[in-house]
Amino acid sequence: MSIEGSAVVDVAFWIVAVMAIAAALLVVTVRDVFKAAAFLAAAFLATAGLFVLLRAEFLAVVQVLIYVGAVSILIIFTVMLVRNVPGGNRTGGPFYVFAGAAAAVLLALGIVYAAFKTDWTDLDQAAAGDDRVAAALTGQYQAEAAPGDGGIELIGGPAADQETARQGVFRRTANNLGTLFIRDYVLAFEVISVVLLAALIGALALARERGAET
Amino acid sequence: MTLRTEPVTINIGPHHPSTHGVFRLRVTFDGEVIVDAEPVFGYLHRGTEKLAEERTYVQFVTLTDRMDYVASMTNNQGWVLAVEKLAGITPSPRGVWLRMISAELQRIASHLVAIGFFLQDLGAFATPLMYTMRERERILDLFEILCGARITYSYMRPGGVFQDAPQEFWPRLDTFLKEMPHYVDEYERLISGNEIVLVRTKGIGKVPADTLINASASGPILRAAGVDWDLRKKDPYEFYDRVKFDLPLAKESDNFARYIVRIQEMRESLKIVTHCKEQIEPGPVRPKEVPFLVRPPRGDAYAHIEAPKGELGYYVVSDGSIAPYRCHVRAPSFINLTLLRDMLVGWKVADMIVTFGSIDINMGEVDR
Amino acid sequence: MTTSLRGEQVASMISAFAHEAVAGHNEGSVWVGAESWPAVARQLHDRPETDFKYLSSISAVDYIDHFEVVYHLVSLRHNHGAVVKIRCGEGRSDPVIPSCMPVWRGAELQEREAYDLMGVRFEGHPNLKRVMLWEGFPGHPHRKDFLR
Amino acid sequence: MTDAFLENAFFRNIYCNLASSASPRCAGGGPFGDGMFPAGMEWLAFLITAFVIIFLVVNAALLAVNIYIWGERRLVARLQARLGPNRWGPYGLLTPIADLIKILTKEDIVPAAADRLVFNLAPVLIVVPVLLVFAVIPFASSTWVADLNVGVLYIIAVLSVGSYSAVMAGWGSQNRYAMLGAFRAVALLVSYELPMVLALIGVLMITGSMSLVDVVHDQNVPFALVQPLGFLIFLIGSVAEIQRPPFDLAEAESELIGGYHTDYSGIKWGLFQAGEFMATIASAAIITTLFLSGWRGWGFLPSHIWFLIKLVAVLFAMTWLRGTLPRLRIDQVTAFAWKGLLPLAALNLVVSGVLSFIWPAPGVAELWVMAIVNLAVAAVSIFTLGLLLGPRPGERTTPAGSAVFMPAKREGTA
Repeated sequence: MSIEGSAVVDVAFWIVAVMAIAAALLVVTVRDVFKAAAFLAAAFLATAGLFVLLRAEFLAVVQVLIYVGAVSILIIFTVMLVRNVPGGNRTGGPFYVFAGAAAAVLLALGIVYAAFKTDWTDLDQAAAGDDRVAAALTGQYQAEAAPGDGGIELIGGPAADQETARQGVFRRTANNLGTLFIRDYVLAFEVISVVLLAALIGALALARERGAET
Repeated sequence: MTLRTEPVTINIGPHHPSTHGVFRLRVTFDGEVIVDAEPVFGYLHRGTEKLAEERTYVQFVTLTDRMDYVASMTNNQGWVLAVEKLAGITPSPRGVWLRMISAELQRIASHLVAIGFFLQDLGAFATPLMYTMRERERILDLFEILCGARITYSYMRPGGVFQDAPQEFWPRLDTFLKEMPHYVDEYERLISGNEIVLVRTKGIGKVPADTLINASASGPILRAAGVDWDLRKKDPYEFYDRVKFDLPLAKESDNFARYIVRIQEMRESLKIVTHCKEQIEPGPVRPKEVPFLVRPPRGDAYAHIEAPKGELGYYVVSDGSIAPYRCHVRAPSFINLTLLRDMLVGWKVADMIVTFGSIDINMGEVDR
Repeated sequence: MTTSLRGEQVASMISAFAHEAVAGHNEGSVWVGAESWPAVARQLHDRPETDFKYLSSISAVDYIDHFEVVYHLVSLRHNHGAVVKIRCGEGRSDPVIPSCMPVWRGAELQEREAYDLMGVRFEGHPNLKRVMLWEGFPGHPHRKDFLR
Repeated sequence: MTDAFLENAFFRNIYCNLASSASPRCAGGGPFGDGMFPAGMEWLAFLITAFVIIFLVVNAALLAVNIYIWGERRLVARLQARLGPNRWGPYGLLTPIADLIKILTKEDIVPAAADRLVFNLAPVLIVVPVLLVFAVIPFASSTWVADLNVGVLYIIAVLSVGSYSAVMAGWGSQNRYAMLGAFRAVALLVSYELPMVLALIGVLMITGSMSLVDVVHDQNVPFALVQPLGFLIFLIGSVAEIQRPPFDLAEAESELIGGYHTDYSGIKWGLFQAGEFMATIASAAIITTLFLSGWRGWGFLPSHIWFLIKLVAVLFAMTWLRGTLPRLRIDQVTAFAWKGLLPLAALNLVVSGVLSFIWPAPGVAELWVMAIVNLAVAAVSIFTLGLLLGPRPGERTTPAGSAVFMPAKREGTA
């Protein structure tokens, strides 16, 4: 049997999941803004752990790199620049509580809807080692990648070695993602980069002190 | 819209690695930029001037050692010159030559310390400091041969010095004079062309020359601004009119100029020592007729010398007894700090340390 | 060689501003009254024939019945020097003398030192605080009557 | 997953001793005998093997830190014309142990104003990411802990977490020196991460894989030659990211006393020191693997030794930098990253892209051609950039007022 199906993964999942939820709860309950930001980073890290358990190493690493290594650090940096933080700065009244709660409920509803809408069967079966699904997955990816251009080459043919094929799909998440970004969703990708560029210029304009030459 | 950060006040010192002793600087930062700086002194105040009033003129020599403790010889020299001026003592020539030799060696040693710690303040991981300390050790060895002490020499007396240089001193001095220029070249190779040193020091800590004059700055700081003022040339005491040397000047008045002036002054000091060694004549090192208990007539006198850090002056008032009635020390380190705030405001934390190091102060002298 | 101006020379130069100026006997020293000191300082600094741009040293002396502040001035251009002595009034209760900081900034720390250790008050000094000792230290230790 | 691990000799040797010999993956058992566990207990074998390997790597890293501290102290002492530690053990080799005992027995001081949780967590956090880096380094031809398919990205991600320690130490101490140090640490990290990542993309373009095992395998010509610009940028970037001179601004002892670890004492301070030295070793290992062809060498020495030789060479270079160069100022450091390294990295990216477009799967000869082209590009671009960004005199941020400055009256006592 393989290690994926064993109790080790289950135990790891529960540890990571509990950590993620606990950290997320602490983010909103802890009074100290600095600690809240630190717990946010911890929540991001735990999410990265979940990605690892899902065999999405690329996503996990990117999660750490961007959310933990860059976004949270900048949040903490900003928190440190603003003085008198340890005293805490409580919510600004009932309006914010209600607005926040409403937003949270809406978000939760959306996630639950998406979870129920998604067809999880093929992923479940693939994880359980169902050869048929694995073959289907393999075929699907091969169909997406035009063969012969060096973009995606799976190890083995569609039906040659299902185990290797399934692993191949997971081993090459980066390549698959890259193909999807550059080929199928290139428009969205470029639009997002334009948005990011605009944000960057906006940030520069904000940060530039008026009248200062430097 | 402007983003404002709140200014923060930090105490640099008295226990800070780069304050060269127990100096304290209350600095207000806006981020990393200095908005305000105020020096606070007195952590090493021992009342030296008051102690002088209870000691004989010779006894006080030992206390002058403790003022600028990296340049004790020049402290001695200033004091004995003041006493000689006050009491009308003519020193014996050999004693004067020996005083000049030791004072110039002391200048080299002091500049070595200044450069070493200046680079240490720049963040060089002790390497230049170790190099300069290596040569300073040799000077201290020479002084040890001369008077038996390595830091607090008390070598000089009104009228000369207290003992002649032993025979083994001269060959050791010759070797030192022969090798030292190469070591100075080595510092220059290591430091002067270093790109990081250049970007960290050039143009930083600039003060115009007339401001420096108005603020009574003296020594290498003044000469780094292009002011041609060295008491050895302008008001020659001892036999400085009989030796040939140049006056290194720079005109940028920044931290690098102060460093380079010190480097060049070390070379000039070596020249002076060589000249002294050539001209020294045999004879007593101290006139026999000068009594041990000097009893100057009533009156006052002010003697100033070019100490390594600037103009070191002693104002002595005598009431005709064996102890000075009043002794005031014009300490170069102390007065050079007048302009510290001007040099610092607008620069960054790192520049502050470097500028402070470039002034080359000694807390023993500042606080006295 | 820095030549000392003779006391009479200095006295005659500044006689227009300080009629009470008295030449001393050594090192070209001259006594000036405390009241005329700011004008004298300005003149000594500005006039081309004196040109005392450099204030070398300020020393305060306790002469039991009065305090005296001694200024050593140097002209870098002419390479001559002068000594100006100022008596801070009679008695020892509250010696006051006008600050010369507007003329020479180099006086800033030296005046503070004289104030701290000798108790001479320099009127017009913008930041006359103790410099060596802490605020609240009783007395001025360089005075002759300071008891240990 | 298990299969991937079994390519690793390190793992296989331990695993196959434990797992059942009936297991198809370890036919014939391990080198020291048959499996200990019955069939179906492979997961336990896996766990035990994993823990054994983690234990070994962590302790090897700690031992390496001790040896490296000794080596650096001796080497710096030689650079500074002195002897260095030579009292404890042969050539002073036991000095780090003596230091450790001293540190362990020191009083553990927590400042009264400190945030205790953050303050105590910070020294732990500096060690963890650095240890994680060793997980993907191939130490020899078939010795590694994990062959991660996103290894290069993983290294960057894990190293970026390291700055949390500085930030938390600075914040937790509630000390202004520490806070300034933390600010500088973050500024440095944010500035240098980008050029470092861009520099690595050149390597990835040639290998086509982010796995470090593959990177070494494809490195028929050391990438330091094929990617000279990338190598230089990555070397400078790693020196900056681990905050060694001339980029040791975050703990600049002549300015900030100790920077973010000013308030630490005892073993917590020791952990910071160990973490920094370990980070140096980790960076040297990364550079060795990515740019100096890792464990590869000529046949007369085993691959472990080749890896070690290259590692020590990189460490020597880093120590040499430390012994020679003064520190830069914070604005100069960040300006160097943004104005100097980032354009160079972008240029390197373009040139490497064009070259990999011409030769998608380069052989040895093609790698040499690439090396020549890239060396020329590097020389020209560095020279041009040097002309553009040459040393300039410093600039004051705000005017300091009139020439004759009268200090304002201030409140408070001296």
